Amino acid sequence: MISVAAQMVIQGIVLAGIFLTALYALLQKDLLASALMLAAMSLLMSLEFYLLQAPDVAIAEAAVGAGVSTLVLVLGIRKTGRWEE
Amino acid sequence: MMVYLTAFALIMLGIAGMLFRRNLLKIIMALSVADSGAYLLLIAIGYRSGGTAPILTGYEGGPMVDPLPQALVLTAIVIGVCVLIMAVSLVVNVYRHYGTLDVSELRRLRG
Amino acid sequence: MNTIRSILAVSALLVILFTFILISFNPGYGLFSFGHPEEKSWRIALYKYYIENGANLSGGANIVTDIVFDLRGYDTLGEATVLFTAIAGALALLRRGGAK
Amino acid sequence: MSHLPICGIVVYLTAAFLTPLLYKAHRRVAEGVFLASTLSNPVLQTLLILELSSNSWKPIVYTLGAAGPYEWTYPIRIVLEVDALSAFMALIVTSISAAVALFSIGYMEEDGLQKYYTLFLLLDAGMLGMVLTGDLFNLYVFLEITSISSYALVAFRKHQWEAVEAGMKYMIMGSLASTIILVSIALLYGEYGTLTMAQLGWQYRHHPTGMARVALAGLLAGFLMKGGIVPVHMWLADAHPAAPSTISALLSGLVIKVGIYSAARIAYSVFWMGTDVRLLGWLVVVVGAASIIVGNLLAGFQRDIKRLLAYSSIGQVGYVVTGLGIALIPGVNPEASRAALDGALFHLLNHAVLKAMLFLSVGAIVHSLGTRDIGYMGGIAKRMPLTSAVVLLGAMGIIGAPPLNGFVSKWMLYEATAIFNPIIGAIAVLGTAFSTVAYGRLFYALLGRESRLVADRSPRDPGLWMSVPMIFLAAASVLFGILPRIPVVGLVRPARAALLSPGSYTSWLKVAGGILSSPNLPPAGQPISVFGSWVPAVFLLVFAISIAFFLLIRNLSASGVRTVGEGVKAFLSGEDERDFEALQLPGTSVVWGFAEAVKSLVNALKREHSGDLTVYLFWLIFLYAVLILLWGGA
Repeated sequence: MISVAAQMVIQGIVLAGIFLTALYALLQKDLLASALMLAAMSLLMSLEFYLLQAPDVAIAEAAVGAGVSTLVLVLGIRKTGRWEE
Repeated sequence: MMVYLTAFALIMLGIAGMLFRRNLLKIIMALSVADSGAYLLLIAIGYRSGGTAPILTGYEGGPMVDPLPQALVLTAIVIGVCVLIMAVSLVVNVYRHYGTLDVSELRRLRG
Repeated sequence: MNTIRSILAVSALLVILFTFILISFNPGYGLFSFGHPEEKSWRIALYKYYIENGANLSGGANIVTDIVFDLRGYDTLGEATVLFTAIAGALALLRRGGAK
Repeated sequence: MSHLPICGIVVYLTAAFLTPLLYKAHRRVAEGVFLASTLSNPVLQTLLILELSSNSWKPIVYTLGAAGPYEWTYPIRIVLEVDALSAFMALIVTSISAAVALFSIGYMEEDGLQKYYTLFLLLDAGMLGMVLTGDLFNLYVFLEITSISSYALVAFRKHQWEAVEAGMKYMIMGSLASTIILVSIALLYGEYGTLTMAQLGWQYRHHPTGMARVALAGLLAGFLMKGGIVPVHMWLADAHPAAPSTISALLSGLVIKVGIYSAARIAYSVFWMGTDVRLLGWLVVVVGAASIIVGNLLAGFQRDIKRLLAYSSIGQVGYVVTGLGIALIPGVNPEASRAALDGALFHLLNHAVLKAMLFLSVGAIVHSLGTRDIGYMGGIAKRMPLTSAVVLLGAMGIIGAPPLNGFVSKWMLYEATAIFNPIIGAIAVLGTAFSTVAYGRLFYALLGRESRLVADRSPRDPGLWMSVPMIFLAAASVLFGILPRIPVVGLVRPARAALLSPGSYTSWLKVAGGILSSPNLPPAGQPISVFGSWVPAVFLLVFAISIAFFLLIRNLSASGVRTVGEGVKAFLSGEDERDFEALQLPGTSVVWGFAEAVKSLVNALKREHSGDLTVYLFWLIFLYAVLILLWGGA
């Protein structure tokens, strides 16, 4: 079992990562890059869910958030345009 | 505390993104960021410090985290993806008609 | 959006964010403190019931699964219906042709 | 335990899953299943109402998957809770959608029909689930079923840019509202640890906290948006006209009502008894009054007939919300608050009937003419007498002309608002004046001289499939107007009593062994007569005489067409007309002065409806912040 302090630090890093990836995804002009950033955010989210003792949700988030969502978004981007004017 | 803050920050970031970005796909991404914030909030509400995952296999006593929000989030994640699928298929249609995804071009209906 | 509206929007967002921070930090405001093992006195500890009896009721070792598929199975049915709706809707929107 | 509460939802869902499969085999079979499910559902809901009333309107609690909600001292499974209000709403939802379903068999002759039937049934299932459920998260799930199917149905005619744009805006706004609702549900769960609405109401009554109030602000903002209330109504005027007419009838008749129902259920049954809600009640009254003004006023300045009806929906729902808000405020004359609630609920029923009828009959006209511009509909009354009669009957009902049902409910609301506050009363009457202007133009347009387009197309009344539901709805409207006691005593008063006594909603809970007593019950209330001096026979006589006068004037007046001029301009829409020559209308411009008088206000309002999605989103967030500030922070 990891100590409480170590867990706090890990959580802090993961949470900061979630926020920064989300911010980067929304500020990015390249839609494909922001879709991939969202996938990264979803993976970090699922790590955070795992840390918060929710393994089922972590699996679902990794599969659905990082997998299906990204797939749908990338398909949408392919049908439209990659760059935000 | 940090988890709550991050959850609220994600919700606000998502809403701000919906308000200030002009590309429709970006607005949809912002929506899914706000949704993720809501999921994180639910999971954080269910967390009990020192609690273990609500699985009885190999359980040796001690506190457990609240399983109900986890069940709710499992449902909500799927619903979020459904919204995303609908939104993207609408966006494809918008692009077909307008040739752009800029919301400021998308205002033929007014008044 | 024009400037005034942007300022209003930002201030509305700040109001909401401030309220959220208030409710997650100020104990007097009706706080649910993060990860606190003790419940607030008025909060129903429904989850304790699930932990104690969930496995007996539906026979699975994973309580989340018990809740999803048995105790709140109706929500899962609703979720499946939402998925079905979304797919039917997407198919309707992406179908080829269409009248006229 | 009777399984009646779940039956309706199961029937809709089964049919929704079956239709696409059967459609592949044979189209008529799928249509048969579609019709059987929609037509049988009103019967089921009537049985449910009978069961409720035989048990003196005690709420029926149905637990899914087990015999009782209790295995502990708290309900641990999802419950459906049916009280008089839920059953009332369920009957409205199923009956109106049965009529619309019958109509759509003849109306929808387009590609992708099996998806249309499926989405239609899913929309019905979602709405029925929303009104019957007693669990907050389950409400959210059903809300999403309703919303997603309605997004798809609004954009169903994807080859038209209009449908796609409206669907996109509706979808983004609706999804943001859903997210706000989800966050609020999470906050409520975090505060009270339960999701059963009755339990939440009990908890809030005994331990009101600030966080629950913040959650209420979010829930209200979200559901008011789904109900199309000013200032978050902008999507409605785009989305309702763009959908196929049958869907417009469902959206305007039912979907917004279900949003209002959810807001009312949460405000009354969960939160009302906890604290003083004076400020909240006033806020609801103010947004309701604003809706009355904005909706009815802008309806008078539309060329597009379906857009006119959509704006009018905003106005009429404003009446409902105003009535609901008045009853929320404590210390109002109890007679007035009961009358307000009676009027609001009865108007909800009447508006559902009238708007469904209007959208269906207007849909038949639009279908045969191929245009939605009022200016080209001149003289269609001669070609399509039945349809036009239904349109005009519906218009009179919405205006509140005496022998029809709209009059009765509006009369109650006038009484209640006037006793409550003269200014709100004046606004209620003013809204009727505005809607008279809007629908008066319809009268002139339909009964006027024949336009070139009508002469070219020579439209006909629709066939039997489409006529029967229109006649059925029209008959209901006349019946409720002449014999208002039947629906009011049978349905509306029990529903009002259920809303006004949240104790009865939570009375089935047992807390710590005993059945819990419901504290602070307001008096259940003797039925009061709120009809004033309403004698239908006299009004029928007056009505007959005025029709005779109208015919007399019409035959005696000079014939002739004034095509160009100021009169035609204001008469149509208040906007500059593009092609005068194509318009052929009798130049009796009744609303010219009015249009000039309110022009600046209308232009300011129209500028605000700029079509910019981010502005619409801004208003939603703004409403949320205002609700939090006024109510959550208190």
